Amino acid sequence: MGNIKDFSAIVLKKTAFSDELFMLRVLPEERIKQPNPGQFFLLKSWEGLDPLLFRPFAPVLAHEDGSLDFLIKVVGKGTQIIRSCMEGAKVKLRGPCGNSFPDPAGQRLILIGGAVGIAPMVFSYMNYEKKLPVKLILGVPGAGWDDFCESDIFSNLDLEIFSDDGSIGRKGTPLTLFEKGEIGEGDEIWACGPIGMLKALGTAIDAVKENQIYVSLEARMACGIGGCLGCTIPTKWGPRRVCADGPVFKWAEVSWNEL
Amino acid sequence: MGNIKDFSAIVLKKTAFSDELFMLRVLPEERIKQPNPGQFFLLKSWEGLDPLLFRPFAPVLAHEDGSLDFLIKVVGKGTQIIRSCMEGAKVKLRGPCGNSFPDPAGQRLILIGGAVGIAPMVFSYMNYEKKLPVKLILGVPGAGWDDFCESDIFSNLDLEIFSDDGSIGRKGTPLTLFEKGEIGEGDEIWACGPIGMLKALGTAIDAVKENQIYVSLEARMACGIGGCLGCTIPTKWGPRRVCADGPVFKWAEVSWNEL
Amino acid sequence: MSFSDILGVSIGKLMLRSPIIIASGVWPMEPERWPSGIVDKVGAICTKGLTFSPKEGNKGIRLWETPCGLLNSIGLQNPGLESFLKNEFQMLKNCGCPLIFNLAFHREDELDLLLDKLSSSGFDGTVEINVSCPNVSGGGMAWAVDLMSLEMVLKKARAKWKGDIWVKLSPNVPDIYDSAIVAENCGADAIVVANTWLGLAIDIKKKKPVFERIFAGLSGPAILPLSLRLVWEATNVVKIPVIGCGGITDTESALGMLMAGASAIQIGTGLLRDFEVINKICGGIEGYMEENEIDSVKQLVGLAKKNHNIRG
Amino acid sequence: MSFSDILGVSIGKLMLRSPIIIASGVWPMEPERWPSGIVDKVGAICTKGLTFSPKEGNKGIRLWETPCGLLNSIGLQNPGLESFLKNEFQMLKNCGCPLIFNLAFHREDELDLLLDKLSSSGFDGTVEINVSCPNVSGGGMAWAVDLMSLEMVLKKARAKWKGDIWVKLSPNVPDIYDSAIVAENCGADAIVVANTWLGLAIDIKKKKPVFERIFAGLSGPAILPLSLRLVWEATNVVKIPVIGCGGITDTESALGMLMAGASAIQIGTGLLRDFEVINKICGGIEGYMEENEIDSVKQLVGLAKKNHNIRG
Ligand SMILES: Cc1cc2nc3c(=O)[nH]c(=O)nc-3n(C[C@H](O)[C@H](O)[C@H](O)COP(=O)(O)OP(=O)(O)OC[C@H]3O[C@@H](n4cnc5c(N)ncnc54)[C@H](O)[C@@H]3O)c2cc1C
Ligand SMILES: Cc1cc2nc3c(=O)[nH]c(=O)nc-3n(C[C@H](O)[C@H](O)[C@H](O)COP(=O)(O)OP(=O)(O)OC[C@H]3O[C@@H](n4cnc5c(N)ncnc54)[C@H](O)[C@@H]3O)c2cc1C
Ligand SMILES: Cc1cc2nc3c(=O)[nH]c(=O)nc-3n(C[C@H](O)[C@H](O)[C@H](O)COP(=O)(O)O)c2cc1C
Ligand SMILES: Cc1cc2nc3c(=O)[nH]c(=O)nc-3n(C[C@H](O)[C@H](O)[C@H](O)COP(=O)(O)O)c2cc1C
Ligand code: FES
Ligand code: FES
Repeated sequence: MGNIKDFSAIVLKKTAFSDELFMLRVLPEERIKQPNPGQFFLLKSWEGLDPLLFRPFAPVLAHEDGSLDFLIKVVGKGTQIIRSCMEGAKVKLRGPCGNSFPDPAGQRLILIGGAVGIAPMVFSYMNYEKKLPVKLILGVPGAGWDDFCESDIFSNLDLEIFSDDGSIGRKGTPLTLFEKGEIGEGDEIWACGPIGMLKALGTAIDAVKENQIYVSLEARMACGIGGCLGCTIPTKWGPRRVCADGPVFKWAEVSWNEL
Repeated sequence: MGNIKDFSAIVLKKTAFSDELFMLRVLPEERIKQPNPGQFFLLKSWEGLDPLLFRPFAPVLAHEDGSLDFLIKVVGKGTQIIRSCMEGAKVKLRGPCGNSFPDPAGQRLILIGGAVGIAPMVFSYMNYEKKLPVKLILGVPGAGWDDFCESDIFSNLDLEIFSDDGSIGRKGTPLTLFEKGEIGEGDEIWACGPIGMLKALGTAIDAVKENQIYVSLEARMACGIGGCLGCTIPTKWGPRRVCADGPVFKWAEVSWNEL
Repeated sequence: MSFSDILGVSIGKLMLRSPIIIASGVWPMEPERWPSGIVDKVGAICTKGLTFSPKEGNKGIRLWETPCGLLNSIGLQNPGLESFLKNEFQMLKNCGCPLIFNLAFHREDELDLLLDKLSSSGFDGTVEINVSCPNVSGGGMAWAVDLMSLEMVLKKARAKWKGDIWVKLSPNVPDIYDSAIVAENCGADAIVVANTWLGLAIDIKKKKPVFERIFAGLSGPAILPLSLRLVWEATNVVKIPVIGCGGITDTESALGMLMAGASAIQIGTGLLRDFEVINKICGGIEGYMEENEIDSVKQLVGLAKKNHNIRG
Repeated sequence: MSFSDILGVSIGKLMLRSPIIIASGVWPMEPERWPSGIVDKVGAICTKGLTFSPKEGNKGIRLWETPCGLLNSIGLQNPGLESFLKNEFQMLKNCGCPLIFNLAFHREDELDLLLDKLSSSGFDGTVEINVSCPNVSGGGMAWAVDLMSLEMVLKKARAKWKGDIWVKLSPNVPDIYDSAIVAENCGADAIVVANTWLGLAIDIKKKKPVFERIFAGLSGPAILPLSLRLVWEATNVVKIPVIGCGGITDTESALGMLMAGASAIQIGTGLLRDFEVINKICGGIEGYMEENEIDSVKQLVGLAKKNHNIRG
């Protein structure tokens, strides 16, 4: 039997970084299996039947008291409703879903997050920082992301920020780093973020072997446990489920041109 | 053009009287027309499309600052969601809807509320207590209604309570009063509550002319402004809209046997 | 550019200041009841379904909510065309936008009588022939389902009526192609796709169907994907304008309906849920057009069909 | 009384411990992925739609939410019956409740091949013949829509298959009466009413249909009133058990479906939304029966039909 289940949680804290970006700390009302780096949860904050389904989010942090932090960007109906939920409110979760990043084989771990794709990267950082050198690279659009980039999530982390408009950190995207040769042999790369960025990864970094690059992908989901076959992405081995065979895939096995 | 409109309001206070009964104080975010006794509002506290429609409720009190009190019994999906909404939350209203009680022609006003049907009766009481003698009669099932019956809504009102199980006030229903001849000629009666109670009114009180009895009725509603013809009740003049021709009807014009 | 340069559409002889039409049966026929500001951007208003003789409508429960939907069994309650012309119409005719007469009938000759009465009142505008009401027996929807009788009544109506004819089709048909083509061939100026879907609700407390007539008509956002499909199908086979109806509640659904091929849109249940919906949608469409550098709402019509084969 | 005395039903030769069946295509075929405690009260589980050859399913977006509904265009992705029998089935056969083989086919002879392979594997239980998948071309739903070919394939299947045959009908048909009667006449042991409804979604950002195949199948609570109506209609014309499917998400909808005439119920989308839904419904039905002094769930079947003419 799987470890995944539907459970309730209480919203302990909501922190707004901007109109469109906030963090939600929720405390499960029952014991759940702790997530591994790369795993995610399905979440909803509404009663009623519309929206119909949970929304997938990867935790940023798991705290000692069992609470989980989620970083959420408002993009549509579901995330809008989640934003309006207040401290003390009840939410529903399903998880922990998905595979996870395998233990790193490289000598250094480079974690790259594009926008909210940073969530599972911070989680991975916390998990591995004691075991090997880890570097966190965050790419953001710029304006509107200041408060988030300066938040205490990142205090004491080896973090480098890039922004498209140059308003925060260095100008450019995380890929800029590769062009400059600051990443190379022996490095293992995990990344999560916009498809364009992930796709470019494999070609941008000649020095890193393709099978030392892992990406965490997104797809629309219904069940989250591999049942509905709704969340597949094309791979070298045919369609694979993001929720069950992923969300973490080797860069080299994804059929990027069909995505 | 009508005075009815859709507007937002903020929940100022939620008071629970029992698991199934609570009061909501909401403050409209814009100027609205003040309701008259008997008028009601449509209310919803959810985003999303399910439940689809507003729910009708009659205000208990209108305060000086423009806020309105609603007394709500949890019966289904909509009222369940409303119960879960927290102070500070935003709700949507439509109103004020419906006709209202005409100025009383009798020498004394007897206001009878069955369960949550008490809401528009308290409202009417406040409106008329300075103009003529008013007596408020509340009938409740009993257990679970204690906190409500003892609440300060009723302080300083001429109130008599009946409960089915005798646990609060006198045992029996408001109709008991009539059997005992405590109500008679010159009295005008307004009532709101379960259909059975309202129907029995006209026959229970020989001494009161049928056209001195007014009732406020309920029906499922969609528009609240007389457009959809979904909320009709049978009357001597054919189907009439509870939301526009009512909710207040003369007892004598309702076709009780077809209801 | 003015509001109606951007949002204006024409359907047959009618020029509408916006593509948003209030569907039949949801809006009061007494303008004094209209909340202010709600119909300012409306392209046209359909009357409540009108019959020759007054009708009291159905008994028992008339409305029942379903998930994201509304079942109704009103049963065409209306004062009859004659009384409507004498009373409601006198106020409605100055309401600021075209009024579409939604006509319903049981027997074939009733439609004749309705059209005669309407012409003799001096009205020569647009009628919406309702062959799709599921809530009355021996008539209503039956007309759209039987293609032969549909053809017969529409031909007769066409011969008689000089103004525009819209035909409001039923979704409860074997397939929409046939009835759409019949309507076009009979000279309809537009078709409305579609009316409510036949549904059922059970009252588990009473252990019986909610409605006295058992089945009722399903409207509202629940049916949106179904009406979008019907509009896509209908616009594949007819050249006359198709007016999309069923489940529109916001800008996104309205834009989807236009892109699926609808030349204009009717809103019923969406308005019951939110009086501001028409203003919101008109504003939303304008915003979308600006962002996407589209000058006229007409360019949105059928856009998704053109783009279907483009990758990405 | 034990749980299954109260909730047990039988459909053909099958005895189910509860009337709640997991519909095809929503539940993992790897029992090790099942959250614990979720299937304990399930009456039976339908397999994902199986074809003779493996299928990769459809490309592009496969899921799209609509108001209270879900459009899917999976396209019958499956490993093929042979591989399924060798792998998934080995684990599934011990899952604690009957497994129903949902079989899909494009050409007529494929169903023959499927049934042959299935018998030769030793399985002689219940098959659910899927003549209603809207998400594949040249097959699927086409079978249910054309009554002649429906009759042909069902007759052949009946001649070949010794176990029970359920036929999963399409709601996308002129009317359910005809296909229900054909299925009964061909010797089906039960019919499933119904599968997903043909719908459309438009992606207004991309200005084109969401799905590569344009149309997709609508499931979920949005369609509940429509499937209730179909079940009511189907149970008017056939004597074999009708299994209700479409939009069940809670006790109330499940009870409504039974009272409308369904002998058992399938749940798809409702389970995606809430893993606890089956436990909740079984508990809810038990509670309802106790309150209403009903001993066996069988007494609920068709209750609303019996009560329809009772006033009040
Ligand atoms: C494994 C995984 C982890 C994720 N982690 C995060 C995270 O930590 N923080 C964050 O802000 N977002 C994350 N996302 C994306 C997030 O799930 C979507 O932004 C969200 O579902 C949008 O919901 P909506 O109702 O606001 O948008 P709508 O567009 O209204 O949603 C409509 C439907 O599409 C789905 N959908 C829309 N966008 C996406 C998307 N990008 N990925 C998957 N489904 C989508 C929704 O779930 C819903 O079913 C993650 C997605 C996946 C698959
Ligand atoms: C004019 C008027 C004034 C009212 N005032 C009050 C009040 O002050 N306090 C209070 O607690 N209740 C009042 N009611 C009843 C209240 O509207 C219903 O209890 C409520 O709508 C139930 O909603 P639900 O979603 O919880 O129930 P559900 O049964 O889930 O609702 C399903 C649908 O039926 C409708 N419905 C169900 N019961 C009723 C009913 N009794 N009357 C009208 N529609 C109903 C709902 O609005 C909804 O559309 C009033 C009703 C009317 C018509
Ligand atoms: C309460 C109600 C009454 C209706 N009355 C009529 C009518 O009289 N004539 C008609 O053609 N359609 C009638 N309809 C159907 C609507 O005009 C519209 O076609 C249908 O509701 C689908 O659109 P919607 O989902 O936007 O509501 C009615 C619908 C509702 C909800
Ligand atoms: C993701 C998904 C996949 C499905 N796959 C199949 C299938 O393979 N075979 C089949 O007969 N039905 C399939 N269906 C239809 C369901 O079994 C069910 O008939 C339909 O969804 C209506 O029921 P519901 O509203 O409870 O989901 C699928 C439905 C969904 C949502
Ligand atoms: S979400 Fe159902 S298989 Fe992935
Ligand atoms: S609720 Fe629409 S007419 Fe009363």
